[in-house]
Amino acid sequence: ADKVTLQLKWVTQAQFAGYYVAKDKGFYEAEGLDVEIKPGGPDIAPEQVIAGGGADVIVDWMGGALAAREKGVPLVNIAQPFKKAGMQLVCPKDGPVKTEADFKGHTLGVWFFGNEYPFYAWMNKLGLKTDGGPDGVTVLKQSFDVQPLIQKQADCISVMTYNEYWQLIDAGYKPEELIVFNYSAMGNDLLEDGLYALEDKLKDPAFEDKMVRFVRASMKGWKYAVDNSDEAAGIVMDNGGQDENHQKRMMGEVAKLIDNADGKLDPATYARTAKALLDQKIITKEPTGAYTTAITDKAIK
Amino acid sequence: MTGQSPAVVSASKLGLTFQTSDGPVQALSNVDLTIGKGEFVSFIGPSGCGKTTLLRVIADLEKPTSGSISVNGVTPEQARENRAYGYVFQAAALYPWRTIERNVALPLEIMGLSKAEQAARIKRTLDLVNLSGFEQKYPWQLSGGMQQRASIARALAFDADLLLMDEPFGALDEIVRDHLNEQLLELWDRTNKTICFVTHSIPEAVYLSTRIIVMSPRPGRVSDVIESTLPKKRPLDIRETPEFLAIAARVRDGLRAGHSYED
Amino acid sequence: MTGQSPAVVSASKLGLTFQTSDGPVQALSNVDLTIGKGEFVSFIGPSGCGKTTLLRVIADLEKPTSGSISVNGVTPEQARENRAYGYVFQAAALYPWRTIERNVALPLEIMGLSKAEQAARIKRTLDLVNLSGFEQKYPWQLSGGMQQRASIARALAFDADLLLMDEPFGALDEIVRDHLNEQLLELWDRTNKTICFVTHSIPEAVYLSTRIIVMSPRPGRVSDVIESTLPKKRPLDIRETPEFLAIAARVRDGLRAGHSYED
Amino acid sequence: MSDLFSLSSITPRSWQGYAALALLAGALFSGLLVTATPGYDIATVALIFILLLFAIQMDQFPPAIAATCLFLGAHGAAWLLLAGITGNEGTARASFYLLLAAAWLLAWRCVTVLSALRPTSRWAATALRLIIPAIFGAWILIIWEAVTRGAGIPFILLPPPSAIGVRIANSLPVLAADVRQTIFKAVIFGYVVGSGAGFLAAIAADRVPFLRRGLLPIGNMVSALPIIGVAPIMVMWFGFDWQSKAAVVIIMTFFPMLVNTVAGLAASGHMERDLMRTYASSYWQTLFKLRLPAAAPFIFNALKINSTLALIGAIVAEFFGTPVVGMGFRISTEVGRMNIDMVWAEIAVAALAGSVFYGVVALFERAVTFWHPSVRGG
Amino acid sequence: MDSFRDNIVPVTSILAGVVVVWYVFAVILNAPFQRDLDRRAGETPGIVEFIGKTMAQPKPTLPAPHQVAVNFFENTFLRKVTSNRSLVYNAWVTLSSTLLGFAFGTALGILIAVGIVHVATLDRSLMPWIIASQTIPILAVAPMIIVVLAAIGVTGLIPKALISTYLSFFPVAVGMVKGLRSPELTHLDLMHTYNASPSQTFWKLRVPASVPFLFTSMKVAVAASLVGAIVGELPTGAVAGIGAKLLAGAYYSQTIDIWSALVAGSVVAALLVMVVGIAGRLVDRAMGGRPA
Ligand SMILES: Nc1ncnc2c1ncn2[C@@H]1O[C@H](COP(=O)(O)OP(=O)(O)OP(=O)(O)O)[C@@H](O)[C@H]1O
Ligand SMILES: Nc1ncnc2c1ncn2[C@@H]1O[C@H](COP(=O)(O)OP(=O)(O)OP(=O)(O)O)[C@@H](O)[C@H]1O
Ligand SMILES: [Mg+2]
Ligand SMILES: [Mg+2]
Repeated sequence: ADKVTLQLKWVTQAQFAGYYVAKDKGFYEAEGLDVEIKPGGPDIAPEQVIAGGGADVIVDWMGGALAAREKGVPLVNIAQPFKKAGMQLVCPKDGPVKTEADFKGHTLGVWFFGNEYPFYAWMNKLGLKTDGGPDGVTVLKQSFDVQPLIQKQADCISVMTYNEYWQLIDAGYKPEELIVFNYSAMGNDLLEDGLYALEDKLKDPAFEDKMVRFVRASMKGWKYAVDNSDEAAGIVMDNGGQDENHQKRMMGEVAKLIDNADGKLDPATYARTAKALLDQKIITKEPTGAYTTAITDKAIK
Repeated sequence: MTGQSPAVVSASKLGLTFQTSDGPVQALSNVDLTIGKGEFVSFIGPSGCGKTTLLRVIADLEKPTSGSISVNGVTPEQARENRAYGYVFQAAALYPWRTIERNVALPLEIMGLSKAEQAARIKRTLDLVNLSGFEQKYPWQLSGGMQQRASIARALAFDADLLLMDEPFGALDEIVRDHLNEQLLELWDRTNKTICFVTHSIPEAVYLSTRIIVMSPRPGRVSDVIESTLPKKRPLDIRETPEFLAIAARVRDGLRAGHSYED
Repeated sequence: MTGQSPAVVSASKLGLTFQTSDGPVQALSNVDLTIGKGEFVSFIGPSGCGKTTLLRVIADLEKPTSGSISVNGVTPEQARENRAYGYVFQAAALYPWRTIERNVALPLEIMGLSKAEQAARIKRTLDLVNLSGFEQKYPWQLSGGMQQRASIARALAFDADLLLMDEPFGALDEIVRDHLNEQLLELWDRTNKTICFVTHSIPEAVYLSTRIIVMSPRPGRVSDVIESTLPKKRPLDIRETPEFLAIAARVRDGLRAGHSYED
Repeated sequence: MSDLFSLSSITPRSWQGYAALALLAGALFSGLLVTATPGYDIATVALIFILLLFAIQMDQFPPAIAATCLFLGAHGAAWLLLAGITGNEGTARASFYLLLAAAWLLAWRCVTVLSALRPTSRWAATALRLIIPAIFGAWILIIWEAVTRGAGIPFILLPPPSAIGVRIANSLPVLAADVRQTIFKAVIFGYVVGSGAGFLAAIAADRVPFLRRGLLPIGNMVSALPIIGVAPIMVMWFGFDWQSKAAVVIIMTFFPMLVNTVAGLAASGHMERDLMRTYASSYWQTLFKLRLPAAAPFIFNALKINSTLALIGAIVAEFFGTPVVGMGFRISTEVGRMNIDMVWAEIAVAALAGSVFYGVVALFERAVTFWHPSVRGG
Repeated sequence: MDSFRDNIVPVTSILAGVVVVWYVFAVILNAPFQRDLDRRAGETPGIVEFIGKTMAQPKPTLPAPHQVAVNFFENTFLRKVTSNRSLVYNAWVTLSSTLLGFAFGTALGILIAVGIVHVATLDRSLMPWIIASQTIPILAVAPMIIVVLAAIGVTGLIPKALISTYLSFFPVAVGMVKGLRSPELTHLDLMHTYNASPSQTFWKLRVPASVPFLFTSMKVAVAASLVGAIVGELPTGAVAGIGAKLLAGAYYSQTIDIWSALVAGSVVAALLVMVVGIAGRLVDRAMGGRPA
């Protein structure tokens, strides 16, 4: 079987259920692939791993991938399983922030490590400065939990619909007590979990074929996971996920982001993402060749 | 206490045994001793017979394992806490991070003397041991004899009524030694201090002491006590008198008796 | 080199100045000296006159700042590398983590002697200094004099042709001292070693030496050289002979001249 | 080439010289740079050879001249090599590395010659103390530059030092703000309080036997509270600004100080302590006049170790919830943005700051423990 | 084991003190959130009930000691030691790379110290760069190191151990440079007169003289290497080990898990430091150390 190494963006959880299901259910094997899934974690940059030769294909967000592309790692989006973005900003209802207009002068929790682009794009749109001055907002680098809100260190924090949001609920907040700014709903979303490979390797037809089979099996995995979300959560647990209930809920939410996708990239969202990055000078020139539909076209026939 | 002349040191049946990994070492055994105020007592005896140990017991640096001892009528510990004595160790024990001057100042600082008083005492005692001009040197910049003199100066600056001196002049040449012997006698005469003095030199012991205690080893014990009949005023040339030589001969005999390989 | 009898130590115009933070200290100045094979040379002089420094220069532990010196016809450094001498320091310098036995073994280990040879030499030299029975003790379990004897044993075990001894018997009583003096003379006579010996005792210097070098301080220099006219075989009572006393008197005069406060 | 220089007339003075000569020969055989690599013409390559041979040959002269020539030869050759690779990244061949290694060996030889110098003037001694580590460091950078550029290592894995240098020059205001936040607030405060607390805890344990038995084992437990476990908790307790980072630094620096002070307090000699007893000196007098001076070498050990630990602690603590300024924040963020040159710029600044910090502590140490054999020379 | 008995009372009483303070802080720190909860739920509990609730939150700001104790107990004793959820298992995973890293680190530290003490070139050129190396924030470069190591085929225990090594060699190097230079000058002179070779002087004098410094440094180093092992677990995939537990706890704000992992780490640390301390005392005794 052909060996493929997949580097995830984060730790083992239902966010990546499709890949684990595809491996567990033998979808990869059926395509003649031997796939190794490497979990990520804080401070693991999948872009570095693939550049260092540690992976064949990575799960990454478009922002990070385009930035890396400009820095000389020619990443190409080969499939986009997540149609929508799961990121949102939430504020407690009894706090000072009720609408976008209230942001000024308040503290907002944001994830960094490449996940900050949508937020900055949004603030850019609202015309708010982010340097902590009185007529802007104070940005707090949030760690991977919801403590800043519970501790009242921030007035609003970032959460993923499928993950931290539920931690807030667990901590005792009721959904009706939270004001939610969802990036997708606002049309501010940038592309999240996609699959990326290196451009020069893709030129090799054998590798391209491998990727076609990989994407096909992965999307099959995703479909299965969406349809059997409890089982998928169980598979994730078997592979090192934590907290079964949480994984089940996450699977449910992730299913909404997949939204019956076939893995094809939506050029409009791509264009918006690229523009937002350009506007913030995360990248300096219009990227070209940063995605290909060739793989998905072949995979989904 | 002996009644009229108060005993400064009084020990009875004193014994001390060190526990070492290869068995106990009996350093002192059955030592009876009374030293009155104003006495100058020399301890002499073969190497390893317990002279240092006895001085350390008086100074409350070792606890006896048997018998009893009192210093100034109280326990050695209380006497130490009253700062009853100054001690000159067999090795100089100067602090390497202090200059000579500041080494001498050490006990004075601890007693909390004023700066002026400290300076005066330092000058006086360093003059006495002929170390003027070396105030600002560090111990490792001095010769062995100079280090020992600095440590004598330190003990003298402390100015306690009881002086415990463990071979203070061992590393000094005859001339300096004679000079310091005279100085010490003069100081003793003037201040009526009580002095316990360990030495290896028989003439020195005889010249200085009112009483000479000869010790012998294994186990360390007092083998002879010789009262000096010499007058209190002693010019250096007293050392040629027959009386002096007679005492010296007696000490030598006592000392020889303690040496196993001399029989 | 002096031609026929090869010079073991030969120094000319030797000088050494220490740089200290409060100015230079001239420890040796203009020292001329030749010591032939088989000589027993004593150095005597007031405390701080540079005796130790001179020995250290011979041993390549200090570098002279002027003049020249050779040991066994080569530089002190080469001589040291040939293990030409054994050194007894003024302080015992025993390693606290080694027992007495293993302290004496140290130079033998370094020379790479066999275990059996080591054991034999250790036994012999510890016997010589009368420390048998203390082989397994650590230095801090010994009295001051015993420590010094251990360090003498260590130097003797090394068995070099040149012995540099810096006040080896300073902390010993008269009886032990006499005993060790005899032993040392006997060893010297038997092995024809060359010995440089620092002492503060005039009788000791006269009793032991073929030549006595009197030094005086500030700056350290040779002020008198006294050839001994005593025969090579010296019973202890030679110290009562007029000849002996005459030499001793001359040494005492030389010594006294070096003491500033004696004038 | 070989008729230009008769190799046989060159007689090296050191094994580095011989090895360098061998490498030059190897470079000749493995094909000259010109034949394989763009960026090098005959003239450049000849110049490189001349420089290296010149350095080997001059080694036999008096140290000062030899060192100068070695310095010029090695660094001139390295400079030419690096200049040639510019614009041709990733094309280096074996001969490139062989020549680089030869130059490096000669630089090593240069350092050896310099180390053996015993300058008489104070000024020259100081200069030497700076030059020797500088050459060593320069070669770390040269080799790094040559390998990253020569082998064409992706920028986001390891950028060459030159790029990092440019980045530093262009980001001074940002770097300054980060240093202010991380070092001048968190590190210094945490270092002082943490070391102080460790010191006081050691004294307390020494003074009160009850505490000694109880506190030390618990002090040991603090030693391993890992930053990643503690940092989020500290953020919870002390907010996300520098105070929580300082708290992490306190925890990290506490233990080394505790352990070293305890060991140091046991280091004074028996006779020295007996002396204090004869003066009936109080606990505190003995402490200040004897035991602390005797403990100073140990305490300075802890201060030195802490000077670097504090920096690591503060930076790593900033990975977990911070305001958007600070060296740790910048590092973790810029990794995410693939601006690895910025990451290394921060690291370089951290290394510089840490070295200065350590150097200051070491200077204090020399001044305070001048009497210790390790300072007096040994 | 007299000393053991002597220690029990002080240790337990100080621990008891810590626990009391901990309870107080738990109530204080958890109170604001509890108040929020109650307010949102429209409840107004009495004081006692309120305090009880602050100590029973599922994700408290500061878990109460008994919450941690229960969690610690369950995860230590009630799980099979081979289970991924067992603290014993996770502690063992961390411990193994700690020990490996500590061994490497000590060896490397001593090696560097020996080099610095003996080779003038190294003394002058290496030390500044070693110091500089220590200021590199390890967590920042660890992922890169691990990527590079993985690329050349080194995975598993070694990368984590290398991070431990990196953190632990420095205290040893600094301490040993000091220790190896600490012999008395007369003791060095003595070796000099024997014309002892550098290696003889090293083994017979410098090493014994450096022992107090060595063991003190090793205590610091073993603690540092434990921290290194825990930190190293993050970028290496963090599947098992105390660091992984901490991280997993942190994702989901499971503060009780975090604290019990912290307690586990601390216990391991205290044990390691104690072992080094005991080793130090044994060596001291074997060297004829004089009782204080
Ligand atoms: N701390 C100790 N542990 C074990 N034995 C000891 C200790 N101190 C001294 N001794 C032993 O006690 C005996 C007496 O020692 P002490 O130091 O009192 O002798 P001393 O009379 O002062 O000899 P010297 O004239 O050589 O200084 C010796 O045999 C010595 O080995
Ligand atoms: N390391 C040093 N630094 C500065 N001065 C020193 C040093 N060593 C010795 N001296 C000085 O050199 C002079 C001679 O010292 P040395 O030790 O040779 O005297 P000595 O003759 O052995 O005296 P003693 O009989 O007291 O041992 C003294 O004045 C001393 O202060
Ligand atoms: Mg004694
Ligand atoms: Mg001397």
